Amino acid sequence: MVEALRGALAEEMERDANVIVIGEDIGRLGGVFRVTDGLLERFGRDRVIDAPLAEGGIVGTAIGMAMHGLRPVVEIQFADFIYPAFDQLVNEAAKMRYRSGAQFAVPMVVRAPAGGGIKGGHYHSQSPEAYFAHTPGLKVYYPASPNDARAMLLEAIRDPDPVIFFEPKRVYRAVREPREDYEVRERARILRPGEDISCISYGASIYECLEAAEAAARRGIEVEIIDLRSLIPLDEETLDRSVRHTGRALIVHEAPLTGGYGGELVAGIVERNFAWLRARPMRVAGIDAPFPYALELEALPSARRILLAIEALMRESEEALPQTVFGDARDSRQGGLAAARTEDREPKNDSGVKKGDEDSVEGAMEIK
Amino acid sequence: MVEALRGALAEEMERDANVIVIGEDIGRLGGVFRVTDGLLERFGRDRVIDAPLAEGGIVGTAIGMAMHGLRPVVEIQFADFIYPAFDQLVNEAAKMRYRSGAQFAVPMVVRAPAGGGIKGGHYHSQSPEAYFAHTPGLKVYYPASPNDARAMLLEAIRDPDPVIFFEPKRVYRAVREPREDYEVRERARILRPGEDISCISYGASIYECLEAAEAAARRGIEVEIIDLRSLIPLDEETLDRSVRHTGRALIVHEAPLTGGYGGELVAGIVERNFAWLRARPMRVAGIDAPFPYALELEALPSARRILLAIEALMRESEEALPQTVFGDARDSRQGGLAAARTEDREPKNDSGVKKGDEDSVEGAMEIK
Amino acid sequence: MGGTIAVERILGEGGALIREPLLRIERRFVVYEAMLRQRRFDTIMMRAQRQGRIGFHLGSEGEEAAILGVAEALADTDFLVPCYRESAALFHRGFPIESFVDQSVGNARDVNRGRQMPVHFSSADHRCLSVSAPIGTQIPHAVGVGYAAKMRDERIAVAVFFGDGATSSQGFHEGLTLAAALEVPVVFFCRNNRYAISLPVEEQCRAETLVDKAVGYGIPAYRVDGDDVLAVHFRACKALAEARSARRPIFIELLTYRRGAHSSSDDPTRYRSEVPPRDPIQIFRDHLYTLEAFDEEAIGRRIDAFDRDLRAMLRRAEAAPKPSIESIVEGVYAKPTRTQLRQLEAIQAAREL
Amino acid sequence: MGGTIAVERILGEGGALIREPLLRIERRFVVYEAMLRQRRFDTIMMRAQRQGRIGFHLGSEGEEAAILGVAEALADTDFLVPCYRESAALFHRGFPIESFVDQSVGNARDVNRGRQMPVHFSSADHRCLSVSAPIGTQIPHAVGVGYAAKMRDERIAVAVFFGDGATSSQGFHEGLTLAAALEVPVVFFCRNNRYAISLPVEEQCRAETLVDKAVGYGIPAYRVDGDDVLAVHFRACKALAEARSARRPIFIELLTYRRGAHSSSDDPTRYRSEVPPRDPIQIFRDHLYTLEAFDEEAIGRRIDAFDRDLRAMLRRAEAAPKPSIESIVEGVYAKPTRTQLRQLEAIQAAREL
Ligand SMILES: Cc1ncc(C[n+]2csc(CCOP(=O)(O)OP(=O)(O)O)c2C)c(N)n1
Ligand SMILES: Cc1ncc(C[n+]2csc(CCOP(=O)(O)OP(=O)(O)O)c2C)c(N)n1
Ligand SMILES: [Mg+2]
Ligand SMILES: [Mg+2]
Repeated sequence: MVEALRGALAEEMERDANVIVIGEDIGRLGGVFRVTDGLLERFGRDRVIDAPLAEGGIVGTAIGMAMHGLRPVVEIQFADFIYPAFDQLVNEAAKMRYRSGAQFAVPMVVRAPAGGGIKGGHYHSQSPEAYFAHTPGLKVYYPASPNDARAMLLEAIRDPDPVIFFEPKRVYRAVREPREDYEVRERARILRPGEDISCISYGASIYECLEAAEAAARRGIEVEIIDLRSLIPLDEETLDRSVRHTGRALIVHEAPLTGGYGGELVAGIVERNFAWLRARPMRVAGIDAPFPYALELEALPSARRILLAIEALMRESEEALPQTVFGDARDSRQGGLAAARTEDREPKNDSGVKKGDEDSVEGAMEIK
Repeated sequence: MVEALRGALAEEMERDANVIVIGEDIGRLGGVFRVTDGLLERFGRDRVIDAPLAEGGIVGTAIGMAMHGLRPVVEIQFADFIYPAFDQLVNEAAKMRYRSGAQFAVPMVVRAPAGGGIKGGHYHSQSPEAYFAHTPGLKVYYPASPNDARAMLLEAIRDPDPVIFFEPKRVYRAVREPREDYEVRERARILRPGEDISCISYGASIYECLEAAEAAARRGIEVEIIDLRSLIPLDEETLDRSVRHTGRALIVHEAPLTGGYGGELVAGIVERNFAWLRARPMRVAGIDAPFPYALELEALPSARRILLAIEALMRESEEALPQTVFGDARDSRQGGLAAARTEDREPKNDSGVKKGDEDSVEGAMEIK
Repeated sequence: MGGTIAVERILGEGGALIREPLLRIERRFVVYEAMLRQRRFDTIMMRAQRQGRIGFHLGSEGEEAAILGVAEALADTDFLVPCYRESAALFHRGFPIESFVDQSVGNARDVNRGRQMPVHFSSADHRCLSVSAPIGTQIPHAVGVGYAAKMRDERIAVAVFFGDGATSSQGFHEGLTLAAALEVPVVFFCRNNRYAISLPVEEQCRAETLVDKAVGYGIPAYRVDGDDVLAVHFRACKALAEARSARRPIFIELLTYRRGAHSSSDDPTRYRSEVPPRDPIQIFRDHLYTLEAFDEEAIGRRIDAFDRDLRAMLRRAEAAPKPSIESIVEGVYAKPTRTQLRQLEAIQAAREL
Repeated sequence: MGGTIAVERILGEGGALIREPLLRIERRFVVYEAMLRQRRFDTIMMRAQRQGRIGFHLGSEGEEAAILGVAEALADTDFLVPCYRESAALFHRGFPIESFVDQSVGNARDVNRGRQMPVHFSSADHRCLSVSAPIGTQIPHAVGVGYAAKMRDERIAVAVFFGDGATSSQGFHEGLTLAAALEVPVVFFCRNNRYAISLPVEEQCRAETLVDKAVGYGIPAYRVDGDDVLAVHFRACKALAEARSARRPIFIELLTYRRGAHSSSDDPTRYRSEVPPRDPIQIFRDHLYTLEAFDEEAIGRRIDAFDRDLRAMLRRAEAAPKPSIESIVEGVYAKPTRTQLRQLEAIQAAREL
């Protein structure tokens, strides 16, 4: 993914002289993850700015740049260090267009490597996307694959609004795929079609979901995997179509459960698709704790935990409603729902889940 | 409410010499809302600190104070100005106990007037509680009444963990009630019992909910109103008991809908009480926009919008499931659920909703 | 140390000039009139606030020289990055006062579409960034605008304003740090009006002067008597010219005094009782009296006319329609989200209830 | 301006003393040995990291004089508020190196219970606050601890460390602002090792020196040759004593050089190639050679023994059990939440799969 991001930056800087990159250690060092490697030599110091250690100043300066014609792409060294820029992002960038009656806009991208799995402990593992998803005026992208990263970064740079662009750092070197150019346009993507459960995720967790789905498939459960890609705006259609088809929703993310974006996803899904649900939606998320070091794999939503949830979801919807003590309730409800959904389930071609279409990349990615 | 808060501060400062207050304009001026009025004269400059304009520094300093035996109570002049302290709150205060293996703790309270309704526009109206509710290690309190504010502030100061304490500024002067001393202990409170809908809210919105409930009652709909009081930790029992009783949940908050704490509440309610739900839970929230000035009353979750949601919730659960095109689904599902819930609904004394007990303050508060 | 930097002055005792100003005589009358107009403006707006006709006002009583001295020195192509107290500077660039009044009322004609509190103005047409309440956040924006101008090879300067209290903020530190590192054509005007709401500057900062702070960033700094409009104009001209040509940041502390309340929400009697220094309008007037062409009466008539005009503007602004309900979700993003559209529907439904 | 503040030195050419140090002769050997031990420690830990035995290390090669000169000056009752590069100071206060090794491995014996990355130490017993990665955040904490000590009438000082890069951070600006306003007994030790990862200090800050920054806060400042352990110790003693008695902040820039990589994740050949200055260990050794009692061989033997000990510690640390699964949710709050307990259950169930 690193190469895909670097390629997108270089391509867009070549195409548009107003694009500049700014961040800590992004010039001479090429970024701690080398995403900006070679850009300094190619585009010079004026457009590749090694900034002082001041995230708020970097983002604040980028806002000013964006207000006068540049297209700044900020690198925050780790998403964990984005908080000194929180005020600038939440109170300034997010509100600029609205508060000025669209006299000013902030076409800025803030890239930040996020997520765990690299033994980074508290401060090199965080997934702060929910903070930004709750901030009207900000867009939040979170690509999971190299080609998505490439396409989405190009789109983010060209977007008239500020985009917080999280990069799953665990995937930086782990995932490679042959380059392909396509548009993402803030649409979710069905990575794997399935009949039984809609598993919705983003970022590195996608790969855990895929692994869990394989295991589930061996047990006869077909999990449809949806990679949101864009959290804000949210592609409700793809979600709703899938959930109405499967009747079961499972949300997976690395960020702590409580108050995470998963809550919003569940709430929205339930609000929009209550009648189609065969079981309570479930969430598998990071633990409600600072990201731990020694036990980081336990803290993360692993394929195992996802698989357990998949099984629970099937079990509950087919055998019993959760926590209920009323036998009649389960039965009649299930009967009712099962009946209700027959119509929807049978004509699979209408379900909107086109198997094998260009949005389905099953197997195309390999985790290294 | 201002007097209740001031009284609690004075009382606790009297009782415990380690309690200090720090913030902008809190000394000579007594705070822009006068919550700290008179404290400087009474407790002196060492314990009532008029701080420079640096929220991050104020909170960071308070963290250090708390780590060496003091009990600092920070005032952030408006919740909208808490973001410069975001890094200190989220990366430092929240993680201190955990990361140090409980060698250090941060018994600190950060008070912040929050919410709209005073014509404050973008920067004197925000409700940022969801950011903190998503931060493991922080507690989030949000009292709605003077006596709750008093009790909860005392408990927050004595708490060993950092507490973000939002005060609904719209209520500061509007609501008065005879002083009563009791314990809150992070429990939700049923402000008004009801059979039909569990309406869950906190902060100033509570009063809109009460107003809507009155109107609904006139139409024969009995809305149970739950004031969360403590968002983190969350009193799941009270919520679940109520939702299982009514089968319908409505969440109301001022913060923008998307990614708000309402999403978490809906997700949790659905996860824990799916079998008991007669209708999709609904949310009435602030608009997904920076808090506007001229149209602030439209942006807020008003009694009218709540009433519409109440009616929709009743209609949908009794007449039709939302967005469904399958007649049989609605019917069989409703039948099933109705059957399921008979047992739960009938013996009202077991429902946990004790009418008229000391937790029910119906009518005790008056809005001025 | 900074404390030894002398305070620059041009206006001496009895209106005599200590050194030759850069402001031509005809323009002195214009600037004086702008100062008077601003004073009248603030008085009327503050009264309108007291009467409940507008929700909030924040004036610049006593700081007109500091603000207008700079405004007069700006070229039209320069950027103005205001704090919140510099409406006079925006008016001086030709922004219609009626537009400010519309903004204060929050009606449909407001360029900000009624979304911001009064006094949170902005005007892209006048190269004036958007006022926001959080203190100090505009300082890095100015740096960014300056950098963009430099990259685009525009020979312009950026003037950013902030208060003494703002020097404690993150935006100040980060803005000055970035400005020095990126070598931008930005002039930092620190209006030291001696108070951050109730906190005297001595308690904000223990350095002898605020220009001491510039030292730590390696940014050249000047102290100017902010109540001496000719001195402010002089130093601002020099600094802006240097910023435009040498493309580097300069820091200027303008020593002044906030004569009024912090804003319409404030009651300064709670925290101060000292006798204010001499009014900058009086100080300038002493000088204008020494000039033959000074026609005080004509100016007075125009100010009275302005007074009437302003009252009419207020009436018109109040009579103007409120912003449309759609404006509540428009423009958060270039394109509204589905959730926003659903919310708009719910709001409309509630309205019709 | 600050640039004119002379750099303090005690060690001259060939180990001669320019002025009388405060460090007694016996203690010089102790400090020297601590410097050598730290160098050995970093070497072994860095190697352990390369071998994959620990996940991360961050050493202090070249900065031992700056760190240990201060550590030696601290009283046991003083607080140490570290950045991340000052493990030597913690060891000097008696913190067992084995405990650091346990922390680096993240085993069940780690006082932090395996929750933080290596090098993120803490020890309440040694009055050493908890290292966190975000730069500069510890600076206001030091101010708060100092204030608490003052309120409790303790005659102690707080020593807070941070790097040159950290002077651009919010914590620096806000910490120094608050320190000056609250008059706290805090000594700010800025280890200017000339780099913030890859960025040379000249590009972080355009002031001539970093002590220039202290001027803006009204905090007295000193520049010391940080490679001269006697000079560091001298100034640290004076400053800490003054902080304890006069209860006011003092700023000290320690001029040094980061000889190694920023951390085990860094490759400095990508961004620098200059010849490093002379090694502070060599500089100090020159002086010790002039002292009769200097028994280099005995020290060498003890360092070799330490080397063996450290390897054994590593082996023991690796053999020790991992933290319990419960530790994953314990201690976030004084009392775990229901959600946390449910999550713990889910994790346990997944483990048993
Ligand atoms: C981040 C932030 N904190 C607090 C406030 C509340 N507040 C508004 S103005 C002000 C004082 C500003 O003082 P100064 O910078 O000297 O400007 P002046 O009003 O004197 O022109 C404060 C504390 C704010 N607007 N933003
Ligand atoms: C807020 C924040 N931004 C970025 C980083 C990444 N980072 C870690 S160390 C460092 C450089 C620190 O330099 P300096 O303060 O000089 O300390 P030194 O490492 O040289 O001792 C950076 C940028 C961080 N840890 N925290
Ligand atoms: Mg001021
Ligand atoms: Mg350094």
